[in-house]
Amino acid sequence: MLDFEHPLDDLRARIDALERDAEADPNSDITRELAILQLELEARTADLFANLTPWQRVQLARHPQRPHTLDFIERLCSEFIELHGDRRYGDDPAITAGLASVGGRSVVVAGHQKGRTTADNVKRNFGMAHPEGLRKALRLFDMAERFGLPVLTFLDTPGASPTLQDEERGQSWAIAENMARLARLRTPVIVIVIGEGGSGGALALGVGDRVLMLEHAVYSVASPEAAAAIIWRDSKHAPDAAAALRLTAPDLLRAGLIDRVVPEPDGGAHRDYDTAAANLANELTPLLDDLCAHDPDDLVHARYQKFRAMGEFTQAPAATS
Amino acid sequence: MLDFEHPLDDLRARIDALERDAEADPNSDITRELAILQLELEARTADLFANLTPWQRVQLARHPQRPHTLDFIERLCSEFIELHGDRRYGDDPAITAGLASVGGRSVVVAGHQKGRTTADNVKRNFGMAHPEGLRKALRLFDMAERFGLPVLTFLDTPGASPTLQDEERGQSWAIAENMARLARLRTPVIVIVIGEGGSGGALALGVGDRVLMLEHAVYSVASPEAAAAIIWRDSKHAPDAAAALRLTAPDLLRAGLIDRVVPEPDGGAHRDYDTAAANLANELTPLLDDLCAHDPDDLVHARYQKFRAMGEFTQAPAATS
Amino acid sequence: MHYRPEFEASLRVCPACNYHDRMTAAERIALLLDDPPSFRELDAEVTAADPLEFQRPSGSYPDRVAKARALTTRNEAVVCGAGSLGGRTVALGVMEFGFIAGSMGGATGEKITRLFEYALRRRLPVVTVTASGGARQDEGLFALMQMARTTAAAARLGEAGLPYVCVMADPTLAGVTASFAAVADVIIGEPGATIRFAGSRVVQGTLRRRAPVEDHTAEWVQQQGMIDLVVARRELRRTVARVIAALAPHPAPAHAPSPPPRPAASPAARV
Amino acid sequence: MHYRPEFEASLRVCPACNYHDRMTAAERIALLLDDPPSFRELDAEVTAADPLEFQRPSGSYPDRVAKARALTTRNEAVVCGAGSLGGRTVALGVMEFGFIAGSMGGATGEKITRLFEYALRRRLPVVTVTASGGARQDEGLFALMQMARTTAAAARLGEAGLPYVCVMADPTLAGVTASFAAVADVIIGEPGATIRFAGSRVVQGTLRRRAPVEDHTAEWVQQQGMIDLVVARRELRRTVARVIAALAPHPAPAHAPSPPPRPAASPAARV
Ligand SMILES: [Zn+2]
Ligand SMILES: [Zn+2]
Repeated sequence: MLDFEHPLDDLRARIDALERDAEADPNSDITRELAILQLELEARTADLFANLTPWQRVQLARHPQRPHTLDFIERLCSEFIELHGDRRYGDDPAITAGLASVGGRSVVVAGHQKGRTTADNVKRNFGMAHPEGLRKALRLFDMAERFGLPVLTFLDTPGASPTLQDEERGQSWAIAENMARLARLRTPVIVIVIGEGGSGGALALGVGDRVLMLEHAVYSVASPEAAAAIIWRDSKHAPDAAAALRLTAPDLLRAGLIDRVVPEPDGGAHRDYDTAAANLANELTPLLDDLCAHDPDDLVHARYQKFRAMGEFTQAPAATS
Repeated sequence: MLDFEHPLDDLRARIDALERDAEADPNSDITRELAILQLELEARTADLFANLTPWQRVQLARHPQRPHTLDFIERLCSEFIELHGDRRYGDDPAITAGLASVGGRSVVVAGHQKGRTTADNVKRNFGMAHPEGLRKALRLFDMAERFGLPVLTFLDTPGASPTLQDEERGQSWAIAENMARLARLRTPVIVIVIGEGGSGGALALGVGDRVLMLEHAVYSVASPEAAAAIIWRDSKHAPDAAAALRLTAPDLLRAGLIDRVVPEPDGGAHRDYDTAAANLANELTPLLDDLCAHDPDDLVHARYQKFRAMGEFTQAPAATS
Repeated sequence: MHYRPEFEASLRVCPACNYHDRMTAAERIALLLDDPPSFRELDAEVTAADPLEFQRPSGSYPDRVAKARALTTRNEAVVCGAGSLGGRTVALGVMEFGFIAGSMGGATGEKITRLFEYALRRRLPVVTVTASGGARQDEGLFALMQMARTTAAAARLGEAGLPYVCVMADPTLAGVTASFAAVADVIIGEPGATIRFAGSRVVQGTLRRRAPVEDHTAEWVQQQGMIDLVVARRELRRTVARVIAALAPHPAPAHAPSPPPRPAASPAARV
Repeated sequence: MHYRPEFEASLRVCPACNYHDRMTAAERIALLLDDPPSFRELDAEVTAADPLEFQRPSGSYPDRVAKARALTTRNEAVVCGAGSLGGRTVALGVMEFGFIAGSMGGATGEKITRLFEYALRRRLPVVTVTASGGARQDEGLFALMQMARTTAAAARLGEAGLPYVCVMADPTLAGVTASFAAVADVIIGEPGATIRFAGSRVVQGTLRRRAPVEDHTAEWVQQQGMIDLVVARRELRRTVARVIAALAPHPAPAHAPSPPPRPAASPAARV
């Protein structure tokens, strides 16, 4: 339970108690009381979520119960065969990748994979990919192109793993090579930011024909904590940094950096995985149909132009130069 | 000095002594005696080298003073820029690779690199490539294709490095990927076996449009020692294995597995690097001119057919199957 | 095919410890292909020549081949053909370990190369099952070159957008691991199978970084990032079928290509 | 250019210990291009917008940009143009570390992207010199996207068979290392330059396997297999020229394309 959700706790507790009472005494009539409480919960939830601060969204995006890549794959795909390894160095559990079927269509999927338990998170390095994880995804991107399969990527990472060992195996090179490959891939690529889109580690899976973003996901050049440490010299200013960075889905849609905000169920995706996945499927299916109808040359050209346009600039007075 | 070269030792010593005497006493006339001795040395060298056993050729191919890849590059190329690293894991000194110019033509070169001193040999792992060395070569093969440069490879290795660490980084996968890439490379590839062509580690650089082989180089499915251990259960039978494996340049030319034998100077390449390199250059220059005039599609097709034809088989009586 | 009833029960897998015993090519084919058996063999008559006139102390190479033929009733260390897998026609090459340790010589390489070429012509997916000690010494450099030619043939399949799945069975070693096996799009290992590059050489390994499983087993090789999956025999057919369906969602109409006629004695035979 | 006499003597390299001090973009350009100076700058007027209306406690982003412009007499953290290198026209992009730590924002990315596109149109090789702290925080996700767009632009160059050489100077960090710098065909590091992905984060490294040189220096990064060469400043021009000559043996006729006219105010400018 996140701090800002506490105002709803009391209501939820009263509803639970009422339902327990009714179970104990089947003759009691709680229908009316329950309906009132539920209406109030809905209203207050809607109110709370309509006015989330950026920092609250960061917390939602990182919610320990938030659905992760595998949770979405499970619900979106009728078949999933996870494939392993980069054929060079290792297999990285921080990246999940494989072959799947979405609405009867074969696709390649790849995403950052966070754990839910501590042990699982240690194994998965909290979703922070090693170079070999990004290279596993790269291998599957190549496979997608070879067989003409569209690619779906799921972004959910605090960033790429930054240790000395990751530097030794060329973390920067892995990120750059993935971006270059995705930019030129001759098959449709759809990017979905499902939780935390953190920095270059996210962007290594983030170059696509369309970028969708879940309503409460965030996507940022740096974590609010890191930005606060740089800008305010104090990571306690993370909430300020979160606001300043404009990292929420609605902000990024306005900025033209993403294409679509996918609505989450009331109270956030972590309260209802199935609805979260169904909302995503609603967007995904027509998008796949549309993109798969395009010529590869056109796709690659349009993808280049799409990212080509990202970046504001202006003209200095000629005297300065 | 190899064992079988000893019969020439005495003659060489007498020539040296005569020359020293003449230096000490400028008035002495040794012209005639020297001429006789030198003629005899030439005759006996020619005789010895005309009747080398396969095992003697193995020893020559492994001669510590034999010219290695860098010795040939130095003499064949007017420019050489060594490039480093596979951009994934490391830089392997057992493989030398880079950009060079041969007869005014830009080429990509890659070869196994043995050392001459013990320290150098340890650093270069006796020319036994690690996976990252083969992947450095692979990166340069890709570069050659991108820029339409022909590739020259130099084979001189006992085999690929076989340790547990090499297995961990996918030695088999590195060899196979290199062969696959060379087989389909859309630019000319010329392979030169300069010393020891040992097993899969050699073949990882060995798939080309033409395969040249120095006169006393050897090329084999396994080292004679390893084959003897398997076949005779005793590596002392290496000379027998060397004969049975048909690993000499003339044998392989007859078998159709190589295209050309490049003559070595009298007494072997280790006695005269410059002549060895000049003989190779004589073959190489017209070959490069020829291959560079071909269409990439035709090159790839002909290369496929060339290796496609390597392998004898017969038809069993239908009853057996 | 006649083995079917007995391995149907056990699949040669120990119910107690999951040990996967080696299988013959015939058992493999029955394991992988749909019921009823649909296998049509190709190039069954191709067998080894003796390009080096190779003699071991124990006898000539042709003697070894003759013994292997008698032992296995096969003419070579690989059995190739076409059949239905998951309702779709595939080209299938299965190595016969009983035939000179599944070693790869010129005839073996010829059959594997022809299989890839056959698949290319008919636009079929390819499945191989490897079980091999590596290159066949008795054919010298001819044997080594089989690595190049089978790998080159496999590479053309990928360029044509046709899927290739390799199942690495016990043991997959040296010249087979390092050639057409390693370049498959998807690689599946059998539980416990030894998969490695170096054959019998002594390997001085001290560093054990990430390995809670035994070195050089399929499980270990998967941890090293080299194979995609380790799949129990009971699940193998289903998994291979799913992979092929995922990679080639729009196949040439299933069942349509009738089982290929055995080709006439190949004019490519050189001996 | 006006620095030329003094660095000609020292190149900002300590004769005692070979320490390579940082250089301005102008010094770099003079170091790399042939004599006489042939540099024609492109897009000099492109400068940062303020898409996030970003405020630091120390002031607004436009204030920072204004200070940087005053300090460097440049409008952005990269100087782009064309000139003669080894007798051949190249497109050259040199980062100006003095401009907000060489950080990459939308205008920086725009200039770098235009440079690659310019080279593509005229079929010129590209040389970049990087010196950067990474993405410019003040532009939020706009800054991150510069990694994607500059990398995509570089990738098109390779497809067209045009060579791209990157010189990584001190420091090359984070969002620049991990984008257009890393995808160069040939990468040259300057002696002692810090080259790394992780910026100021605390990194707990214990394993020191192969490193007789200090972590994250160009020499160390070369040992890890990530860059091709470490080249002293005195040799830099010659080495870059040799690499380009080797990769593009048959250039568009040298000297032929006259120095490009500065383009009119770009219609692509969005602010
Ligand atoms: Zn058991
Ligand atoms: Zn000093």
